Amino acid sequence: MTARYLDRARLAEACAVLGRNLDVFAPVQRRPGDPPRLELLPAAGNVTLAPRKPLVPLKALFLPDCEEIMTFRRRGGETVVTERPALARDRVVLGALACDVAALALVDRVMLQDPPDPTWRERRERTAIISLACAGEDETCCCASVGVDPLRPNGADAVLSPAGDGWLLESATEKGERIVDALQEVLRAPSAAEIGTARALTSSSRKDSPLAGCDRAWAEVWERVPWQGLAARCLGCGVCAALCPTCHCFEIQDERRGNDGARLRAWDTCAAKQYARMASGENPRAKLEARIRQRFLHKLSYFAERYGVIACVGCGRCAAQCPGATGIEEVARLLALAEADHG
Amino acid sequence: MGKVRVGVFVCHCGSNIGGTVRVPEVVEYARGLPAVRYAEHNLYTCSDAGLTSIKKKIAEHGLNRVVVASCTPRTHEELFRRACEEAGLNRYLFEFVNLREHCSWIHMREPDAATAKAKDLVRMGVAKAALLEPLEAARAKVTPVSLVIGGGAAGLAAAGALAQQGFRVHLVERSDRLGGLAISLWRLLPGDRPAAEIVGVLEREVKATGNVQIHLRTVVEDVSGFVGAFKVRLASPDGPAEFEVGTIIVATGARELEPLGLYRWRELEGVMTQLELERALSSGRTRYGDAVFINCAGAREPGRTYCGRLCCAVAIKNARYLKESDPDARVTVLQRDVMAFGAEFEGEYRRAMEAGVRFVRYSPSLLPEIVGDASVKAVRVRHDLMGRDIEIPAQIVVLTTPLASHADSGELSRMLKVPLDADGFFLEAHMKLRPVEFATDGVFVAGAARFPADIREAVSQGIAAAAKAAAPMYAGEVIVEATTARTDPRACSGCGSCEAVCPFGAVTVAQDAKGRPVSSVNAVVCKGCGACAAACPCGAVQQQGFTEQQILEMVESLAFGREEAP
Amino acid sequence: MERRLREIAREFLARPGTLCFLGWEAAPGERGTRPIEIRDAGRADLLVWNRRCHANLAAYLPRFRGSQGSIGIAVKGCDARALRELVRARQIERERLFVVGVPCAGLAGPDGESLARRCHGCRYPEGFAYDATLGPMVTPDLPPRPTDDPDLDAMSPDERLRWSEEELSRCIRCDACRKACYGCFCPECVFEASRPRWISRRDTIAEKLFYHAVRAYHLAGRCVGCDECGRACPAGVRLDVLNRALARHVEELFAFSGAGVAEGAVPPLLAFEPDDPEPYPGGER
Amino acid sequence: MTASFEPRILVFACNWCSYAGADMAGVSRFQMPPNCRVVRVMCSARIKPDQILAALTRGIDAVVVLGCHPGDCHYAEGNYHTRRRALVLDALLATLGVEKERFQVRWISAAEGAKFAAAIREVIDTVRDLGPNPLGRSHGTQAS
Repeated sequence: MTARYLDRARLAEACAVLGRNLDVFAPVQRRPGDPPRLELLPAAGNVTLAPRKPLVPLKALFLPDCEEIMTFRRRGGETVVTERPALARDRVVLGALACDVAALALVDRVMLQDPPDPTWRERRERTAIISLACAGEDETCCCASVGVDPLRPNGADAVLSPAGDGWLLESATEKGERIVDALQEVLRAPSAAEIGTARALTSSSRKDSPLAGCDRAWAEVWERVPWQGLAARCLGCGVCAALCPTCHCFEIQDERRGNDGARLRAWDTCAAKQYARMASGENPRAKLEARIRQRFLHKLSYFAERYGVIACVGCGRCAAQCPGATGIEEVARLLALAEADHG
Repeated sequence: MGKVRVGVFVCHCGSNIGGTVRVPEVVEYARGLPAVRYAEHNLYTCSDAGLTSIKKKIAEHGLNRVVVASCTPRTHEELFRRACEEAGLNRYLFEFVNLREHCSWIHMREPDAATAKAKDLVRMGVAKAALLEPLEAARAKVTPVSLVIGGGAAGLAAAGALAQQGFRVHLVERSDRLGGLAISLWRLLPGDRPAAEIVGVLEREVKATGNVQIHLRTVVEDVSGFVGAFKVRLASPDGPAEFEVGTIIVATGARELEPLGLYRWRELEGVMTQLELERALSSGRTRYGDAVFINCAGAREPGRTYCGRLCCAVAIKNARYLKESDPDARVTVLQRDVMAFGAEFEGEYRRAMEAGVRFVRYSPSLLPEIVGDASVKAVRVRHDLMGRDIEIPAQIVVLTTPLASHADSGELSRMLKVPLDADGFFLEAHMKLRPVEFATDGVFVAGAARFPADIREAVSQGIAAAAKAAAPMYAGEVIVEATTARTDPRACSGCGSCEAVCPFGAVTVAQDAKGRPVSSVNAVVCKGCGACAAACPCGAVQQQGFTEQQILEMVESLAFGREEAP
Repeated sequence: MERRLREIAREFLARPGTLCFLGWEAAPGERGTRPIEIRDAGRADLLVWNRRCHANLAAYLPRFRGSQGSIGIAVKGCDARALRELVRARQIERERLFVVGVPCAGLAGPDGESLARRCHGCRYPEGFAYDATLGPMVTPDLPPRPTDDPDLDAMSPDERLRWSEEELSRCIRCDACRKACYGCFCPECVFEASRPRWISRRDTIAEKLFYHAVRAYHLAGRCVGCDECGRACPAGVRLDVLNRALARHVEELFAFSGAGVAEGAVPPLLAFEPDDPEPYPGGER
Repeated sequence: MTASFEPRILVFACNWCSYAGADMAGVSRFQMPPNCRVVRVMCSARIKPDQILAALTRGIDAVVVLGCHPGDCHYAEGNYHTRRRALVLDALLATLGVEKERFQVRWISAAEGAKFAAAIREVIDTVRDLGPNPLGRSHGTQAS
């Protein structure tokens, strides 16, 4: 699969070309200083292909914050039910970063195991991912510590590597190849220099995070982690879960308004107080520290026990956004400490 | 309760509704609504036929919610609720939809629009009905004993009226004798009879009943509880007393304002208040020489803006008497303007002038001055009409001050949770419609405690308050509105917003077993206005019959319920 | 000052019957500081005080309802206002608290240099009884409002609506603003309740408008302007603009001193005056 | 489009004064456009601004709260609270850019049938001129 080159000047054009037959999603910046958002083009704001994590992770294009699974309308005593229609067109995502792409593979393990989640599967199968080689965004980035290659993202159908005033575009899969073909009219052959720069790219993503080698059962250790201390500065705001690329819990709500209604699937999180509350009103995780422990141990211990990998891609969103400045890295550190004290 | 089964009864009201709204169409529409198991229309749903049909269908179709779409709940709700009750359904599982006053009568020329609106209204009613819950009205036993605070004319009249009806009464008077302000008076208008004589009649009547326990030199120390069961604690030299009463009448009266710092009162010999003059007159002294009365002393001025109402009449009465008993004496009344209401007082005013009392107007901007060193010599005043100062010789100056509220009325108002007005007088529930009642059930007011009243008013108000107080004591119990507020302790943060806005002191926040603050509502005291429910940020406090969910459901039913776009 | 803070905390924790001391510690990396709950005097040296001590520690107090032992807490001007409100709303007993006043001349904005938005127009609480202070607790002289604030008053209703819809459309409904707010201490928020379900999970502007409008109303006269909601918001929604505007209106309407500013002042929505202004002049009889 | 636009208006009326005033309007056969739906509550103080905001964000074109005249409240103080809440809600809606005509409070006594009719006609006319509630427009439209 040969490498092609996309000039920055032709980016908009490229999006338009893809838009002819595909729904195109790309990082869009609404106003300066904003974190980009992955939005369906055309969208208000400029498409910015930069190594900046979108506010809401790529996951949301496959498991949206809230979506209708079916709708029901009551008419003269009759109730009419309509299932969610299939995607109208195939989709392509431009500029996804390695961390978010790697996260999809983690969620796949849950969503695609038998019986697979039809919505997730359809969107995964019908979405091509053109990711952007990432030099590492900020101090909280540590994807390199958890086996993610920020420059050659696993699971991407093609990769854009910044070089000169544009990007080197290399396909990695059939799907990616088809995208490159579709784009031929706006692409050109790269110069040797451009190939050189792209190949020479390096990433600042840390490799020394305590998250490295964290993927195992922590059962005998976790009791000794000072969860209370974490809880003491946790506001329970749940922003960590809202921004996490691997969180995938959802709830099903039947929402009736007047005579119409819909069955909604919406994100839910174990960071929320109501999450574990039962119909009886009992709540095994009424305490904040219990919820924090659940959330982090699910990623670092339970998920690892079940699937052999931790449910964290080191994107650092939780650490960067937490009002209490706590992140999953710190929890991993505390686990390691607890283990050290232990033996 | 099991599955919700709503029955809808739409009324033609002859042609009142049916003449505009296409009732059968509305019924057909109602049949299609969620949870509706049965719908019909009646020529007159309120007729025997209609009511019988409601009861019959409740049984036939196992209906557990009833919606009647007809006229206004203000006239017919009770009727339909009773019908539900007779069919074994809790009366609060009924919802009223107004298709007449609120639809057919106000859209008479628009049958289509009126019919569409009727569908909306019925749909909203059904939406709420589906969420109705059975309620029970709280009942509270009423102790047939009353506490009357104040042994003046109003208090005596109230105590007497209650006692004559066979109720036991505790009459509390803080001085050492009954009669209040009146006994220090000399003669009373209208009719000009000795005050003592009139008060004596009231006192004898009270004692004759044998039902009144009189507590002299006694004050109310604490009151708790609510209508039917107030716990009262009294304090007196012979020790404290505690007992329970069903109702309370406040008849604490008022006091003559002491004109401290005004017109050299208590500084010059011969300057006295009306009350001091009345005492002197009672003691038999009749001749005083030249006299000047100064009206509105300490009244209708910044800080005490009200008119004492009665003071003018008092001055008129006493001025005339001084003139008649000493025709050579010059008697002058300095006034800002004369308030002699009613035929009698106006008559007294005329008689006084005929007797030779002079009435001179002064202006509040130039107050009269007293001339004299050790004792009064004269009064200098700017004569309004002549526009120059005149000096009126005088041996005595009588200051006409208004009645004022007792300094300590605040304590009692806090104890009883009833309000005072800006001048410290007690404030009734509604100045026109509920003149002797407080918003707080079981507590009433009579006489000058409310506002300066002459003896005739004091007595009639006392009797009125007694009549109001007697009602719940005859009934033996109070049945309170069931649509009261209720707190869900698990959802409550104890922030106290509910407590802050309750006008009746029905909501209190207290620590629970875990030491957390939690609000709770006393259903007997609660009047079901719902102010607390609206103040509660998280919906922990709900007004039964008007819950957050019921109201929101109606809103959404209107917003989203339409079959066709509006 | 930092040393003094540590001493005070150490002395406090050494007393019998104390539960913990709430202060700030250095956060890892570039995050500045973060809250810390110290239970043994030995760790008092972790405490720091600087322009990046943004966290309003009063927000942590309601969780101590029903527990035992006295609590030490360091407060800036805004935190003290919040604390006073919490005491009024019975969320914590003043007697349980050992309040250490920290003179704050204005916190750092995101860039570390500029003045934090929340600090514009700061007003220290009046007559607040601190148990100890690190210096005179007086309102610093700070500009009334951020220069980059949109001037809502100058906009037409239509422009304002476009502004608020644009602003609120950025919200991702993560709920962080609410949960970060000192004043949102209800055991179950209306937005969490299922009977009735006030708000839909649907990602529409209408739902977001409803959410933020109800939130603002519930805090009217109670919002102390600490802007912890703004700090918690990952989407950078300008909640501070909405909060500041409403607070100003409420203060003007009812001659209200401001939430937590004056001792004993009641939030205007919990009281009334018979001669309050008429919402609709001419609406009277 | 606003020409053919007919607003949907929600009216909350207190049982003792305003609802009776509305009845009086009916008894007097005062005719008015059919755009209003009256919901009865015992006191205007029962109305929680959350409910008004819910109505407006769910697309109702205007909400009117009717209560007894200040000083005449059956519950002594209810409408004083209504008035304060209304003033704050007004300020909030103004801040958000919602036209103030979309939320109104009026004092209607049991005797003021004519005033009720006049108020309702006035509200309907103003809101018809305003056009559909923009919050309703944004209802259902996906944000971001």
